[in-house]
Amino acid sequence: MNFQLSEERQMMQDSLRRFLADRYSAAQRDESVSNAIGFAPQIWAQLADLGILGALLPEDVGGYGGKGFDLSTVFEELGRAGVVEPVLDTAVLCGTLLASDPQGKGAALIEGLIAGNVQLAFAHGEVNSRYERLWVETRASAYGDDIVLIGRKSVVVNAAGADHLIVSARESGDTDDREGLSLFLVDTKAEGLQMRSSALMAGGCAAEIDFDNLRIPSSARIGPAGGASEMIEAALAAAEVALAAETLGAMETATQLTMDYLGTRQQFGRPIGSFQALQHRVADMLIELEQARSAVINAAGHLEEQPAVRDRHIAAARNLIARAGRKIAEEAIQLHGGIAMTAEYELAHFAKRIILAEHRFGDADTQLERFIDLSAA
Amino acid sequence: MNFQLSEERQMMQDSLRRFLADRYSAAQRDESVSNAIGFAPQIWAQLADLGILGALLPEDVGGYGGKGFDLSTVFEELGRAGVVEPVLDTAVLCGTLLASDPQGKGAALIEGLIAGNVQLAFAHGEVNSRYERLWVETRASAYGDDIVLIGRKSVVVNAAGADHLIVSARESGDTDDREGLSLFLVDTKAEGLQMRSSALMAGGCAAEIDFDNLRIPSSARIGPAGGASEMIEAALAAAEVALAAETLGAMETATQLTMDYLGTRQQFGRPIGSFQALQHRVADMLIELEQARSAVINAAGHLEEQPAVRDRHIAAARNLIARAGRKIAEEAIQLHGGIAMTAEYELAHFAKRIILAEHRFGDADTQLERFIDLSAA
Amino acid sequence: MDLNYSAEELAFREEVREFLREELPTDLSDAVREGRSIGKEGHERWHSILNARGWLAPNWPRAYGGCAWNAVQRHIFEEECCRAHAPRIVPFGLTMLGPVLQKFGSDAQRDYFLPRILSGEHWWCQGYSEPGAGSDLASLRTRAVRDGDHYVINGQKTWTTLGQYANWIFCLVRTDPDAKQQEGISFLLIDMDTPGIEVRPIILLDGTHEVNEVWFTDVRVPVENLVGEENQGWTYAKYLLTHERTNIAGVGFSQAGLDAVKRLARQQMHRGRPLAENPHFAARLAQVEIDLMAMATTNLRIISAAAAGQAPGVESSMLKVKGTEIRQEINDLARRAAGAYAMPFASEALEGDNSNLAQPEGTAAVSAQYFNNRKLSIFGGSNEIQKNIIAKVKLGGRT
Amino acid sequence: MDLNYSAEELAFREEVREFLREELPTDLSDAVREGRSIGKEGHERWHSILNARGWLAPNWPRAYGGCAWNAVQRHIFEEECCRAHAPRIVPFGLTMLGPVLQKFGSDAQRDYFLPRILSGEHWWCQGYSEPGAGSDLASLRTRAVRDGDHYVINGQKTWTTLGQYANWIFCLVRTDPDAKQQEGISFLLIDMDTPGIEVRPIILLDGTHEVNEVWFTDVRVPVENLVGEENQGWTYAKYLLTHERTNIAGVGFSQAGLDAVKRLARQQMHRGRPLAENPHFAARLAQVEIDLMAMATTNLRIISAAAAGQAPGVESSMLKVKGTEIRQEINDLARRAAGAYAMPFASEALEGDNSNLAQPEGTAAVSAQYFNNRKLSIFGGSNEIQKNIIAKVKLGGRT
Repeated sequence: MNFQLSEERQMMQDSLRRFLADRYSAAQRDESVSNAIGFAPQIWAQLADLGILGALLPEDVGGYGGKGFDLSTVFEELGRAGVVEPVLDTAVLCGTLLASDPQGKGAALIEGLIAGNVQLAFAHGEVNSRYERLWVETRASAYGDDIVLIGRKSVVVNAAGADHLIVSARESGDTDDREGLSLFLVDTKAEGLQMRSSALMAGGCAAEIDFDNLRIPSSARIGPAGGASEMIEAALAAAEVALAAETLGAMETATQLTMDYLGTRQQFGRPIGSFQALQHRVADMLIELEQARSAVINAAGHLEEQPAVRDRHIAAARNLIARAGRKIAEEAIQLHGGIAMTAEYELAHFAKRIILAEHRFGDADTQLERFIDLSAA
Repeated sequence: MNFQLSEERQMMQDSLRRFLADRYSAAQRDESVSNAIGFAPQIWAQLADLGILGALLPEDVGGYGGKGFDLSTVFEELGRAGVVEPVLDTAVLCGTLLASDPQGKGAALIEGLIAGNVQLAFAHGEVNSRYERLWVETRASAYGDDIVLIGRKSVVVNAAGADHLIVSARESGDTDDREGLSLFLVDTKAEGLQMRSSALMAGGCAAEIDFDNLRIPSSARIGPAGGASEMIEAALAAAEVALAAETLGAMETATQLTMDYLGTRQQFGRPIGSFQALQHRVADMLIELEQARSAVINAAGHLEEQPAVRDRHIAAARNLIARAGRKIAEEAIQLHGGIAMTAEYELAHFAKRIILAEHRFGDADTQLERFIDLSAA
Repeated sequence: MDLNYSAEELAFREEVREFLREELPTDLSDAVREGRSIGKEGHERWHSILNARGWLAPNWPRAYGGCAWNAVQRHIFEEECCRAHAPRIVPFGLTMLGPVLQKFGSDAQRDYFLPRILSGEHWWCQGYSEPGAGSDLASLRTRAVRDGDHYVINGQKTWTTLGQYANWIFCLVRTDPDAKQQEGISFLLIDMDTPGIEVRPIILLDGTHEVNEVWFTDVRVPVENLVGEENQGWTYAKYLLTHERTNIAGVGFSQAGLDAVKRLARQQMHRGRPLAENPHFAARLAQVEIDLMAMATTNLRIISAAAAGQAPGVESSMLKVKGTEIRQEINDLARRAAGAYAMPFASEALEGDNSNLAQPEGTAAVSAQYFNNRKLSIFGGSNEIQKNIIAKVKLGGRT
Repeated sequence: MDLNYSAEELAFREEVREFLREELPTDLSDAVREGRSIGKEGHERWHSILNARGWLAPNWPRAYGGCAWNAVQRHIFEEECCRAHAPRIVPFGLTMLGPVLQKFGSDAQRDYFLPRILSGEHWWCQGYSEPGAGSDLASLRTRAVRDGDHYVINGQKTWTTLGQYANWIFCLVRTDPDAKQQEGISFLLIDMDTPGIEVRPIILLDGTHEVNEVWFTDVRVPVENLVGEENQGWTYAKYLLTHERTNIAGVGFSQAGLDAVKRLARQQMHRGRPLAENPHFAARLAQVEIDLMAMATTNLRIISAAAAGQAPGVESSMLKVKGTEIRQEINDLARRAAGAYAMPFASEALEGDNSNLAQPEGTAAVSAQYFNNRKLSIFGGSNEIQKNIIAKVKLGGRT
């Protein structure tokens, strides 16, 4: 039993934290957010230079990490600094999908990804899928040697800035079957692809994407035909560990901002942090924060286990963080008072990151249902 | 719209409150609790003399009340004083069942009941019924002109002190059918009836009762053969309004004891009620208390409505009071500290009344499910 | 005890419903239902429709052009307006300043200002809060120094709601800097066209522009714009805050919000069934509905007592706390119901045009409303202040 | 980072499991699992079994007959004992007094008392709390006045757990009435057979007799029973309280409690299906299990740091709060699971014989345990005190 970071991860954490403290000011974040693609290309290049993208991928595809604790170490720091750049989408979600292709088709893309030259988005969720992982109505039909995609993908994060999409589509089976799902690499500028992009509340962009008889060669398929379910689940598991850690980081900052504010803000002639009712609420926030930290450790530490064990711990962590996150975000706002309601004050950004994280891959209730199902199995 | 008690109910409330303040001391309650039948006969006689039992029954059977607000007025006072006498079982549950017999078979019993000379218990719940209202496995089979009862009833409150039981049993149909249920009046000393009585945690007694081929004449049937479901539901509805009001009364006392204690108990050199963290928790208790009061008003005010409307408001009230009651009982104990853990201090009794009320007729979750079902209908 | 409305009350409700059916413009009710801003024009249009009917000032005496409705009637009116998705009445002139002028203003002030509030010629805003004095109003620092027959004002107000639309502002200013906290404060009426006033927007965390800072630099205000007596402003401010507390429970808003969540939960699909059928979501929804049913009755109890002449006590603090908790919980359910569609920041949807949005109906504004309504437990006397009040009143003699 | 036990730790766990399989009497584990008291005899029997193996004092140095286990080993031992439903080790002599004597006692005290704690000849109880000094220990008033080579004690202690079984008591007494609160307190060892001591039972709200009042009237205690220096008792008391805090999270108790609730929920039927399948009950159960999984890791993190030599800081206060919340929530679920069978007060079931009870297995003690364990957040430094500590440490520099 050992809860120390390895020396390599400790170094990575230190250098990333230093970089973000130096370069990722509130002004830089505003610039990233206001960009039409939802992030700042120069920050992306610097993250790549720092080796952060490579650290999220395994050695056999040219990375130098990719384990649960690599993800949690990097994303906790990204969350602490409120980074909006699409590391989760390009490097974790799509990087993991490409890296798990047994034919290694994505090798060139991964190389570009690690170097910071490629942006990707996973076009998977749909209007009726809600948070179900394998609920796919988009169809992929063979047409000679080609494949034709018909369907609509919803809230595809980072689509506007992406060079390619990885699209899930069904080659056979019913809407929620495990079998029949495939993945396809699609150029975002392809004909037959219609994209309506929108900024996200917590930074970044997402798009609604319609595939209107989009035609691609069958060589665009990644992974086995009709057998992509396990790849998808593994990539989502990695993304959930990353997101949980990112949210933990944002919760740390929200709590820290609150403690700082309570120490400086005067009311009725004394710092408001001297009021016992507020002190006890800060104590509760700190307790929840420790719970969230342990939940992330549990999830990261089980990422390499077999799927049922892995997903049970991830569901547990995400459920806990959804609850603890809501509590911390709402209490941070309330304990600040009016200033927390302004866009200008940094807390607003962290509160949005925390709350809206619950809307990716499954909210508290969905995660609880998963946990119950996986515990019974 | 009018939230004033009528003059008659106001007088009844005043006289009952005065009586209980004078006669129902903690010592009297201890005496009631330690009696083998779970109550004190002389208190029962005095409640009857005061007209409290008659106030719970309608005029057409010799009472002078029986409406929702009669029940809520009486039971709020009983709850405030922590009364353990089985008014709910004898007068409300069994009284309502007898009063709703279209043939008026129970007239003599009701007369005795109002006069304070009869004790009754409703033998209805079973090992597997949990809180389902019509889940009855006990069978009633015709045997010539007689009826034979076979089965077991669970946690029959007031059985040890009762002269008669009203027993629900199935003459036909499956375990949870609406049709096929009948009610029978059974002498507690009848042959073939085995009773194991136990004290209840919050005062009073209950028994496990086995019917081993107990033989009764078919004239013992109350209400229509196989058609007692609506009578049962109506009696349970009245009992739930009474129990909700009783719990409200106990919550009032628990809150009042807590406020008194916070004002007198000194720690760190000042009354503990001057600590802001505790003040805010008292404020929350008071807010929940007002919510509970309104919930009781809603339930009582809809008791005479059609069953679906009636039961929806009752489920709402009981769910809210289960939640608010738990909060108030636990906070009252916590804010008191050690003294609340002792049997000697009065709060213990009120906390037990509040918490264990949730275990009659349906806990918070069961009531919520009922509310959802009735809202969808 | 009777939970039902009387025949007169039912008749009144029918009258209100008919009015709303006939007179409420659908573009306004659509915008309100979808959580979009209706802008200055929308507010003014709705005010003038109400004014034409004589219903713009439910709580004013008839002598000043009000309805003189009792508490139950006002409740019915508010409930029906919420149910019909009518815009709320902008409260600063009508609910806040009006009663203060009626009770403490001079005849000249009443004659001049009250009709202009009704006509819409004056759009009032509120100059109470200051930076550094949030819930602690008495510590305000904006100075007013007498200079001949003017006061000269210097200082800064903040959280001034809809100040960008206003042409008048009522302010609490410090006229005696040596007096103790609540003393030495005066209540002034200030024309916002006076030189030296600057309004700066505060953008809220959901991107909206609702509130402002108002800066005063050597602003000269005629002494006849003083309400009541100099240094007695705190008395008038407290009176105003009491009146602000009508409809503090927000039952109508919560009811409308709950209906919207239910609609959304019936549309959103989860594992091929409507989300409304998911037991966990259904449980959350049922629980808040149960809480709201009880609070609605608490609200009616207090209204009924008020209509019978009783002054509301600490109960209004209880309603503020529970009412905001319920509204915020409903906002939380709305964002949950929207699933991934809670993520996009469809700011254009808040301002009117959502034709190019691909989001399912009813999902565009859920996150913005969730974040925006965190203010409910902060502004208007934070919930912590309300709990202080409750504890002080209830434990008061003892601690 | 590695969440798994090392090979050595796994081997140790196996050794503990084997010991428990072979040596733990089933009548004792049955009683613990069913929430029944095992009485004085049961405790003494289990202590002597542990002592025979040399495992009665996990935290004592070997020199005094302890195991000198590190924090991880102690955790494994406690976890396995809970899982096997072993009785808890009565802590007063072993966990509390022992370390104080080892650090601050005289050689004579160590030689005399420590072996008798292990052998069971002395059953210790604790004289800390007083009426009027609950969480505010420093305000205690029991007086010890020097008279020749004795102290004469007058006063009253309360909440003395299992004092009815004890023959020795360690007490905090005031030796200098003029000193400030925490000063002027001394730490005395008192033979309970001394004339003038009276033990009065306190019956708890669940009907059990766990705690007592201890009254002192002119009780003469030899001065050699003073631990350390006069008026320095507060230092030793604080040291003791730190040691009391091992296993503060109660992970093992919670785990055993959760398993019991699951068993019960599989047995209890609801609408013809096991209660465990009801989505609302399943959700409550899953939520507390998730909380417990996280807290178990927090606990291991702190234990791991302690094994590496770091002193636990404010984290133990956090574990106290969260740990008691989780245990109480599990007790609440147990009473819910029992349905109407939570109502009977089967007091005989708590003391041993439940043969004439008609209740389903596992339901007899649920209410008593629910009420009894409300103490967890009150005793041992109330959760409010813990939150004060957390805020003081974390906000300390700022407020």
